[in-house]
Formats: sequence, structure tokens, C-alpha cells
Amino acid sequence: MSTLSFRNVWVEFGDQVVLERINLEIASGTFLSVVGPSGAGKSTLLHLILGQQRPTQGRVLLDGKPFPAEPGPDRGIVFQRYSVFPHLTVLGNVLLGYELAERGFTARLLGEPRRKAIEKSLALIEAVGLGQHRDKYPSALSGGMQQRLAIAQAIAKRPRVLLLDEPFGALDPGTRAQMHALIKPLWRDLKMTIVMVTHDIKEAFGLATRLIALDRTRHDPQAPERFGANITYDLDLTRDSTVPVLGFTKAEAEIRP
Amino acid sequence: MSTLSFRNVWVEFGDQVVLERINLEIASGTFLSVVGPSGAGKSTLLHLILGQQRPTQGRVLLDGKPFPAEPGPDRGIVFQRYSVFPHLTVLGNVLLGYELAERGFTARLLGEPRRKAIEKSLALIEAVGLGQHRDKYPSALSGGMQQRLAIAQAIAKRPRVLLLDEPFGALDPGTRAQMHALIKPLWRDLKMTIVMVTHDIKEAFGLATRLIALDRTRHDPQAPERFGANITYDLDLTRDSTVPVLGFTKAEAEIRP
Amino acid sequence: MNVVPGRGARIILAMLPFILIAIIYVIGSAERRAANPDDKLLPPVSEMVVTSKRLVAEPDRRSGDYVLWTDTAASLRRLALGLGISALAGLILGIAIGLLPVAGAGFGTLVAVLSMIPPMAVLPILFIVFGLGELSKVVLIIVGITPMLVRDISLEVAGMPREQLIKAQTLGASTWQVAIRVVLPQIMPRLIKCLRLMIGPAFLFLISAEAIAADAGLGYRIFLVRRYLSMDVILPYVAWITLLAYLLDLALSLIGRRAFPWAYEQEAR
Amino acid sequence: MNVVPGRGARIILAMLPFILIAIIYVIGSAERRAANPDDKLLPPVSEMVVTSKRLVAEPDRRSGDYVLWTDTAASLRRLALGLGISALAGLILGIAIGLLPVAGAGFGTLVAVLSMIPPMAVLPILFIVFGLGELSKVVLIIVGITPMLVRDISLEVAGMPREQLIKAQTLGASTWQVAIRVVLPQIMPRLIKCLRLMIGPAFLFLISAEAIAADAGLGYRIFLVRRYLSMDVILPYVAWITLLAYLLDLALSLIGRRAFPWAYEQEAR
Amino acid sequence: EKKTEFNIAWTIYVGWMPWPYAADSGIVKKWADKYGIKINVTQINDYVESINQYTAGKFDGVTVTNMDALTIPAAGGVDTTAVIMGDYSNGNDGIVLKKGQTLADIKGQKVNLVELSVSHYLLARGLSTVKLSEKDIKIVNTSDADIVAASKTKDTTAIVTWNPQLLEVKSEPGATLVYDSSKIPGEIEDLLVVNTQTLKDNPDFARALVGIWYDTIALMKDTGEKGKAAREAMAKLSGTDLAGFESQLKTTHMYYDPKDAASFVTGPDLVKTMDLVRGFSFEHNLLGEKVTSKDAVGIETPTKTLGSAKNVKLRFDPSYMKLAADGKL
Ligand SMILES: Nc1ncnc2c1ncn2[C@@H]1O[C@H](COP(=O)(O)OP(=O)(O)OP(=O)(O)O)[C@@H](O)[C@H]1O
Ligand SMILES: Nc1ncnc2c1ncn2[C@@H]1O[C@H](COP(=O)(O)OP(=O)(O)OP(=O)(O)O)[C@@H](O)[C@H]1O
Ligand SMILES: [Mg+2]
Ligand SMILES: [Mg+2]
Repeated sequence: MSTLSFRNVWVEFGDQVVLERINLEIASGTFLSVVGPSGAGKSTLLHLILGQQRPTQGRVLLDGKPFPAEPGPDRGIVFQRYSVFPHLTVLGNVLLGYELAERGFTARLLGEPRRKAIEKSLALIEAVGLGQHRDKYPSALSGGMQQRLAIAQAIAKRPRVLLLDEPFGALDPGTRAQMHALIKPLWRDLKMTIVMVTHDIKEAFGLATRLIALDRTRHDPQAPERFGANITYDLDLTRDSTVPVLGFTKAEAEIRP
Repeated sequence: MSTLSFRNVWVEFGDQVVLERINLEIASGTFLSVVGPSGAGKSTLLHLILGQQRPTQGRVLLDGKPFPAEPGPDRGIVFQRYSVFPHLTVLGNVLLGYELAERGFTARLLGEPRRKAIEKSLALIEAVGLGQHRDKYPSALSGGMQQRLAIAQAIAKRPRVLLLDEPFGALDPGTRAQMHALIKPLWRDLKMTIVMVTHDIKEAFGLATRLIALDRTRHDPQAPERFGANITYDLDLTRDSTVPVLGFTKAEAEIRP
Repeated sequence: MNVVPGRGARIILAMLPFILIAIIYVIGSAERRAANPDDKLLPPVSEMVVTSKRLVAEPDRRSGDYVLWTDTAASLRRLALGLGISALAGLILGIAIGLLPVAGAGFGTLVAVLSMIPPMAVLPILFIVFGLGELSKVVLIIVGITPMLVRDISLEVAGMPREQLIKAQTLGASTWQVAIRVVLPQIMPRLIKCLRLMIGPAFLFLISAEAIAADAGLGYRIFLVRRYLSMDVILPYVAWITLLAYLLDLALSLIGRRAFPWAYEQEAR
Repeated sequence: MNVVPGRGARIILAMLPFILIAIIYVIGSAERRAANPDDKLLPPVSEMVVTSKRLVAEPDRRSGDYVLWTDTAASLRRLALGLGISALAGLILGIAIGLLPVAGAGFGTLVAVLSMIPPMAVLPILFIVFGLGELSKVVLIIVGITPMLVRDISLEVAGMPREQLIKAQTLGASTWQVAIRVVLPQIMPRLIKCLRLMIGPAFLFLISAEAIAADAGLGYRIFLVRRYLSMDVILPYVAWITLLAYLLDLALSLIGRRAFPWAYEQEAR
Repeated sequence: EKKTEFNIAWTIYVGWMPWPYAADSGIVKKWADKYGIKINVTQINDYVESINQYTAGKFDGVTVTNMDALTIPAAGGVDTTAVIMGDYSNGNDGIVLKKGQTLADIKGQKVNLVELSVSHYLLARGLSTVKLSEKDIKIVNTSDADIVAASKTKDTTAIVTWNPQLLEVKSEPGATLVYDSSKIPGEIEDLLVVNTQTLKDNPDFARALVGIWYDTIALMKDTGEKGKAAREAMAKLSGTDLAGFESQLKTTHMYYDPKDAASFVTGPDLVKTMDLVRGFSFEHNLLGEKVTSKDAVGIETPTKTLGSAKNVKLRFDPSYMKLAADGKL
């Protein structure tokens, strides 16, 4: 239904080549994990899909057609530095998604629809474990709590494509497991496409149906900025057979520089 | 030489009790890992040691004497939201530590001392893998790169107490291993006291000489804010015997809510 | 930097410079009086008190008005109108210019240029267009402070974290919705801060407008009695204006704190 | 919001409102001339050009000066002095008040109150204290804009992320070092932004000062010919002032971009 | 005390333009050198500010009208002496109506003028001739610099002002000059006043001033090329051209001859005028808020002292003009 294609995409910041020759097809419904060393360009890849960043060369296509350059409600995002709206409470942050969708002019809900939206928001807030903090402003939340709020906000609108940039990085293993349990059924039921950047190899393998690793393959010691990263591994995790039983240690070892 | 003591410390934000009845002695030279669920008050504990936060009740003592309320050069910090100075380049950020120490009035170095300080800074920048990015401003760095810069900055001055709030959260396993290899000898050689908050149980056990877990023990369903977290586990990791060989799975399981 | 004075010390510290200024004034005034018993430039406090009492409590010989109150009412009405309209215009134009590249290109330069035109110098044209009545006084305030408000707010909007705008769009917000649900509320504390800074200039323009053509108002009275250097009227009036402005400033700051608590977390050190 | 006009379109959009205003002026001027051939209020452009040429290129018969240039030189010197001193004072006081709770308690209220005193109302006192020479003109600019600068900068300093100050202290910085190595450089872009906003008011105060006591300067000339309603002199002067101010604004903005590239990353969308 | 350096301030007005011309053309220096002193002639753009600065002690002398000399420095306790009676307004101040042909038509209109100035006095004098009082009109204080612009707006129908603004205002289509100062000759006088104490200690200062003045206005009166050049320079200084300046000069009664000036000061008309002026000033609270009678401030003229003899603050002294008349400078 909505296939994302990267056709020979390059991204450069000034002199520095960050991504080079990226060719990638992401089928609808894929849960794609992206791993790679710090600074490889994982976030940049997400920004390309979001429409926040334009490729220097090459094209990003949606179902074969040029990409809508503006971020839209079909794509949800959790940024690496989990940014929530500082002027809204926890409830307000989640509710905003519903309000923006339903009403054009004032972007506010009233009466029954509002009650319903609040109900849905509260359920979501409860699910990410912020139930007792619903009236706090983000500045009074801990790092992990802000991250969970950003997740709740991003999934509230059930976008067709969900982009997650190290979404569980600031969470303890217990909370992290809860989040996995929240995301996985959502992805399955709604047939979302999810692209998740993570540094937790276990997580990458555990959740995804496909895994790519970004890294530099060429290196010029004189001008280290001349070459960018591209895709070094591309594993299909649905066919159980390709992943060895003790599998991820191998992949992990190879991703290390 | 410098023992940190918490004597019946409480921290409250308005109505909410965050930490309650914290009693803790941290001996000089300890590498203390702090684990616990998101929102338990781990960062708050660090802020107490830093002097950024005052306890609502109880006292924090240094060698039995009341605590200097101001942050000073004896304590280094890597904040959870790794904050580096946006107006300085990578090199400038690390160099600043040397400059602030050596000269009073202008806080600038010239000539030979400057050359030396730059040399030291560059070595450190190289060690955290930012060698080729030395002239970039933080806004042009990826999340993991900013985090590494914050680490380099914090250890440049070799503080007696180093406070790390999820310092490796945004790093891939490879880079993370490099950072471990950087911190560990430093701690050993300089006899620093390190307090590190982390969510990676393997890391917590792997690096530390002592591990504490923060969590709520009491719970009032009507008023969930009434009770704060306190120390639920306190493991001495130096005596190898107390940690079972397959050990951390047990601890990990118990910390989960 | 870490030395935080207590509540009592804080009040004393705040009072100190005022007391100093008062002492300097009293000495200066006494000296001038010693040289010339009719000196009008620095009248002693006692004289100012007498004059103030008359202005506040006695009807004027000629018009029968309680001068201070009619003046204050006239001026405050103009000020409120001017500030209100400016705030509205500043908000709308500022957000448009800061948020929409097209508006920024179209109006950005215009506003930058307009903000540089000294309004006093083109007064004749303002008179012709807006007449000489109440309107032109309000217009002078608006013309004087709106460009600054617009520029400050548009710079602030343009400096908002891009992530937030993108985030809002991924939540389905149209440009209009981004403006009213994300940008507007976050810019309001800035508007209030900015309005607080603009109270001074607003009074300045008001006074200038009243100096030029009026028959009541605080500025009218000041410039009227300036003709015979009645500092015993001018100084209480200036003090009164300053007090009014300071109260307005306090009120705005309180409103800001009440309405936008999230914006003041940082300040609470 | 995502529609970004290209370079050409941007220039055309920026020109559009100016062209519109020019057209309205020409029509208005022609209409008034048709009604009254001696109208002085909206002189036709041709007349302004003739007058401007005279002001620019013909030496004054009495003094042999080129009027426009002597006026400009006199005014710009005063303006530069006034802005420079204000910037310095604003920086020092602003950082002190924003950073040090003790200074904040001691001077914060004073500055807030001072910023509310309309300088025009106490002009006689200013003139008497500072004389009628160059000094008092510069002083009016300083008195007029410094309090606003101080307040804006101190609010900005107080709003800086606390983490940064703490971080600097853990790196061994004294309060003084925090001020000059962390706060000062980060506040500089804000100072420049603020100075850009203050160019308009600075010119306003300059013109007001020159209107009262001067024998050269742009404001002096405007008020000199105002009695005769010689808009053919006033309008070119106003345009010239606006151009000067706009160029100053551009220059400041360029300096800011050059000197503090890190502060403008965000803007580059 | 005895001084060698003196400051006088002037503002732009047709009757005072000799001062800057004298400064530019070296006449000031000539006379100052003669008496071994130095005189700085400073232009102040704003008339009221110049008087205020004189009152505050920043200047030793200032150009001023008789009414303002009484209400500002004298009422402010600064003992002031008029040493030069330069001219009187003989049509330089006027009332212009845009609606109506005679002064009586002013009834019920809004009148734009500089409140409490000589314009106000002229209006009061005019109203009394048509049996009206200030209650019958509404006064809108309008600054002198903006009154021309104000007169161009629709809601302005009546204006009282002086030259050069008056010339602009009355040339407006449909405007009628219904009353002017030629109806009250000698009542609006343009003076040069100096601080009495300074004068007492330094009579040479006044001698030099008088010398400068009559040298300069002799040039101004000159009908030849030299006179024209002088008037042209003065016109330029006041921001207009020769024609504009001369038309203002026409409605100004200059006392070119020091004898005439001195005899006007010694005559009885001055007493009558000053009595009217102090009456007006008292009624409008211009002598101070606590003053209970118009006698509070004493005015000394050669013929008679008006008001409190103990508190004489304004003096008219013809002796220096007489010296000039007698050629004894
Ligand atoms: N400024 C504040 N005002 C009010 N409450 C606060 C404030 N700062 C922290 N809190 C509350 O204190 C609690 C503990 O916060 P803290 O940041 O110490 O958690 P943490 O253990 O570091 O969590 P995480 O692992 O998510 O970073 C949270 O419930 C948070 O809501
Ligand atoms: N605005 C920018 N200007 C210049 N260079 C940039 C900019 N943003 C990113 N970069 C560079 O692009 C490279 C990739 O950045 P990116 O944020 O995509 O890395 P990442 O893979 O997400 O790393 P991490 O795991 O640390 O978050 C980095 O070397 C960074 O320096
Ligand atoms: Mg990243
Ligand atoms: Mg934390």
C-alpha cells in the first residue's frame, strides 16, 4: 500500500558526506530496525523519511511517486531528543493530536467528542505509566517520563508510518518491556510501517521484521569526511531460518567498528 | 578521603515525595551504579550530590561536614540530557575546562600553556572518537556525539567525584565499549568516586564496585504521590562471591516492577 | 552567583537605591532653595506634597475638574487602546512573518523599514490621515511600538525549535493550527515580556502625542506646566506615571505567571 | 508554512509593499496638488528630488557646509556614542542582574522603575544636569534605551538553562568566569538582536534631543523646517534616516551572523 | 561675581535673528573684545526650553517675550532685567478662522494654540473685544512645531499662532485672519533679558550686548546690498528665504533707534501693558499655584513699580539703550 523507496540517495552537510548511495525499499507493514555506530547517519535517514531533510542527490519515493516534502499526519515521530510541547501538560500533549485532527479552525474539542478524546488519551497515558502525572508540565518530568510521553503522543494518532529514534534509550529494562508490549500489537493490528533506530541489539532483533546496519565502508585517512555511510547489512528477520539461534551475537560483532 | 553521607534525606516537589529516608554512605573511590525504574528519583539523587538540589529534610554530608552548597570543580557531571555549551566548538568545549582552571581574570590561555591544553584536549577528543569533528559546533553533532563530548568535557578536569546520568544511553554497543575502556582506568588510576545512573544492567554490574537500586516500597493507590522511593537493593560487587555467576539476571528480575 | 539573599534582605536591597536617590534629591533641593527661595527646578518634597494634594483633591479653578483624575483617565484609556491594538497586531503579524516564509519575504523587510521611521518626524502626515482627535494619539502609540513588537515576536517565532513544528505537523496540524495551538501559546509569555518592555515607550509616545495636541491627559499637563517650569507639578506627575507603569508591569508579570506557569519554571531558582 | 519562495520571488515579494506605498503616495500627492497648487504636505516626487539635490550637493551659503552631510555626521556620531555606551551598560548591568541574585534584588527593581520614567518628561532636569552640549543628546539616548536593554538582557540571562551554569562551575569557573566565558558569549547574539530593535528608539530620542537643543543634526533640520511644513525637506530626511537605520540594522545582523554562527543554525530553514 | 565669559541663548524668531547673524559675522566678537569679555551665543531649538535653561542658571541672558519673562524666570524667583526692547509684534501673532469671517464667529469652536503663551494672551485680549470669554470656546493645547500640520486637518477650525507658522496657516484656502497683534500694539514685546545679579556685577556685559544689537539691526535696516545680504543670511538661518523673512519683518515693529526703545520703556504704555499681562498671568495661575494676588511678583519700570516692591523680580532698565542712543558705549 505504501512502499518507501530510496533511490541512490546522498546527504551532505557542507563538505561532509553523511549518507552515500542509499538504495532501500521499505515495504508497507515492515518493522525496520536501524542500527549503526554513533554519527553514522541513522537520525538523518529518519529525517529523510519525515521530510525534514532533503537529499542532496537521489530521490525518496512513496509508492513510486515523489515524496510529499511536508511532514504530515501519516507519519509519526519520536525524536532522539524526545521533544514534547513544553506549554501543555501530559494530558494536553496527548490530547493535542486528537484536537488537531478533528476540528479545523479552533483546533479544540468540546462536549462529547472532547470527553471521548480525553478518555482515549488517558488510556494511552496509563499505558505508558504516566497515569499519576497527567497534570504535570514536561519540565517536571524525568527524562524517561518525557520519552514515554513522546511515545504516547506519537502513537495516539495511529500514523501509517511511525519513526522512532532511540525511543526507549532512557528507559529501564522493566519500563522498556512495557513499551515493547505496547508497540508490537499496535504495529501488528494497524499494519503500520515502523522504522526504529536503536542501539540495543536484542531489541532490534526482538521487535523487527527487518534490520539494516548503517556504516562507513570506505575510509580516506587524509579526508575522513569524504565518504559517507551506506547500508552494510540488510537482514530479513521474518524467515526465522536466516537468523541463527544464537544469532545476534554474530551481527553484533560485525557491526562493531 | 572524601566520604559522602546521606542522613535520612527526603526530597519533595510540592506535594509529591520523590525520595524518602535515604541513608547512604559512599566511600571514597567507590564506583557506584544506580539503577531503578524511570521516575524513581535517580537524577534527583545525583542533583543532591551536585549541590543543585537541596534536600527537603535530612542532610548530605561530606566527610561528616555539611555539604558545600555550590557545585565546584571537585565534582564533574554528565547530565541526562547531555548539555554542552552551544557557543563553543568541540575543541572549545573541552578546552574550556583547562582555561577556567588556570587563569583567573580572562579565563583564556596563551602561548605554551595553551598549546599544552589543546594537546590534552585533542587527545581526549580523539579518545571519545570525535577527532575529525573538532571544529564543529554542538548543533552539528549527532546525539551520541554530543553525549561523548559531554563525557570528554566532564573527565577533562579529573574531578574527585564524577557524576554520570545515563552517560552511554545514546551510544551503540561498540562506542559504549570504548567509553567503558576510557572511564575504567581513569577511575582506577585517579581513585575517583563515580556515581553512575544507568539502565543497562550488564553495564551496571560490569563497571561498578557497588550497586544500589532505587524504588518505591510503599504504595498508596489513593494518593500515589504520598510515598517516595528509597534504596531497595545495595550490593557490594567487590566481593565476587556475593554475586552469583549468572548473577545479574536475578537482580534484573527483581528490579522489574 | 550562588549567594541568594533572604526575603528581608531582598526588600532592603531593593529599597536601598531609592532611598539613596531620595537623599540626593533632598540635598540638591535644599541647596538650590538656599540660593534662590523661589527656585522651581527642584522643589522640596513638602511643596510637592501640597501641590499633589491640590491636584488630587481640589477641583481646578478654571474647569472644576479633579485634574489628576481626569488626566489619568484620559491617558490610561489611550494607553490601553494603543497597547491592546499593538499587542494584537504584533501577535498576528509577528507569527505570520516568523512562521510563513512567504509572509516573511513580503512583510519582513517592510516591517524592518517601518520600524526605523521615526514616528515623530512624520507626524504631519499622521495628522492628515488620522485627524487630530483621540484616534491620532492612539495611532501614535501603535505606530511607535507595533513594529518593535512584530520584529521581536517574529524573530522569536523563527527561533522556535524546528522539531516542535514538525511534530505538530505529524500530528495532523495545518499551518493555521500550528499557529494557534503550538506557536501562539508558546509565544504568549514572550509577548507579555515584550509588552512589559514596551510600557515605557508606550507612555513615551502617549506623552508626546498629548504634548502635541490635547486638552487632557498626563502628558498634556506635563507639557503645559513645563511652560513655567512647575517642577512641583511635573515631578509628582512623573512619579505617578512611573507608578502606574510599574503597576501595569507588575500586573502583566503576574498575569504571565498565572497563565503560563510552564514558562517560569526556569526562573524559580 | 512549508512553501518557501525562491530568491527571485523573495525579492519581488519584498519590493511589492514598497511599490504599493509609492503609488499611493504619488496619487495622494497629485490629488492634493490638484485641489491646492501650493500644497506643501505631500509634495510631488520631482520637487523632493530637486530639494534633495540641493541639500546633498550645494554648499550652504553661510557656512560652506554641505547641509545633509554635516547633519548626518553630527547625528551619527551622537547615535554611535549613545548606542555604544548603552550596549556596554546594558551588557554589564544585565548580566549582573540576571546572574547574581544579590544584584538582582538590589538593582532589578530600580531598573524596572527607571525604565518606566518617560525621559521626555524630565528633559529639563537632564539638560540642567548634563548641559546643553553634545553630552546631553547622547545622554538622552542612553537614558532612553539602556533600561530596556538591561531588562531584556537580564531576563534572558535569568532564563538561561541552569545546567550550563552548573556545568561551568563544576569545571572550576568562578562567578566572574561564568559571566565572561559562558553567559557573555551566549548573550551576545541576543544583545545584537536587541540593539537592532533599539535603533528605531535611539533615533527617536536623538531626534527629540536635537529638536530641543542643537545647531546641526538630522533632527534639528527636521524641526527647523517643520514650522514651514516643508515636507519636501522633511520627507527626504525621513527617508534618509530610515535608510541609515536600515543599513545599521543590516550591518548589525551581518556582524551577528559572522561572529556567532552557532546562534543562527536554527534560522537556516 | 565678576565674570569674563557669558552665555546667551536665542531661539528662531524674526525679531531675534540679529543675534546669530551678529555671532556669525564677527560683531559679537568685536564688542566682546572691546570690553575684554567673551560672549557665547547659543541657539536653542525649543523656545520654552531656552527660558527654562536660563531660569535654571545655565545662561546669563535669553531672548524672550515680556509675558514669558514675567511668568517663567521672574515667577520662578530669578531676578531678571530686560536690557533690550527689541521690537513688538505688530501683526506677527494672529487668530485665524477656517469657519467664519469675524472674530465673533469663534464662539463655540475648538481653538488650537499653545496654551499659556502669548497666543493665549492675544486670544484673551481679542475675546474681550467681542464680549466673549474663554468659557465660550474650547482650547486645545497644540505644540508650536506642529501647529501648521494641525491646521491642515479637517477638525481644526480655529488657530492662534505666531510667525512664521501664522503665514502658513493663513495661506490655507478658506482661512481668514480675524484678529492680530497689530490691534494691541506694544503689548507683545520681544526682549533680551539678563540675570539682574550678573548685570549688577558686570555692567560691561550689558554694554556689549547693546552695542552688538544696535550695530546689527542697523545693518538689517540698511536698504542697500549690505542690508540685503544681512537679511538674506538671517532668512536662511531661520529656515526660510528673503521674501518670507521680509514679510515677517513687515508685521514686526522693530525699534531700530535705541532712543525710541528707551522712550517706550520710560513711557506710561509699558506700565499699562504689564498690568494687563500680570492680570492674565495671575488668572491662569502662571505666577505660581500658591500666589493669591497679581501683586505677588513685583515689576519695576522706570515710571512705576507694579505689585510687591519687596519682591521685585522683573525690571525694565532703559539705561543701556540710552547709552547707545547717546553714543557713549
Ligand atoms: N522540577 C520538578 N518539579 C516537580 N517534580 C519534579 C521535578 N523534577 C523531577 N520531578 C519529579 O521527580 C521524580 C523523579 O525524577 P528524576 O528525574 O529524579 O527521575 P529519574 O529516576 O532520573 O528517572 P529517569 O530514569 O526517567 O531519568 C519524577 O516523578 C518527576 O516527576
Ligand atoms: N545540522 C548539521 N550540520 C552539519 N552536520 C550535521 C548536522 N546534523 C548532523 N550532522 C552530521 O551528520 C552525521 C550523522 O548525524 P546523525 O544525527 O544522523 O547520526 P546518528 O547516526 O543518528 O548518530 P547517533 O547514534 O549518535 O544519534 C554526524 O557526523 C553529524 O556530525
Ligand atoms: Mg541519532
Ligand atoms: Mg533521570
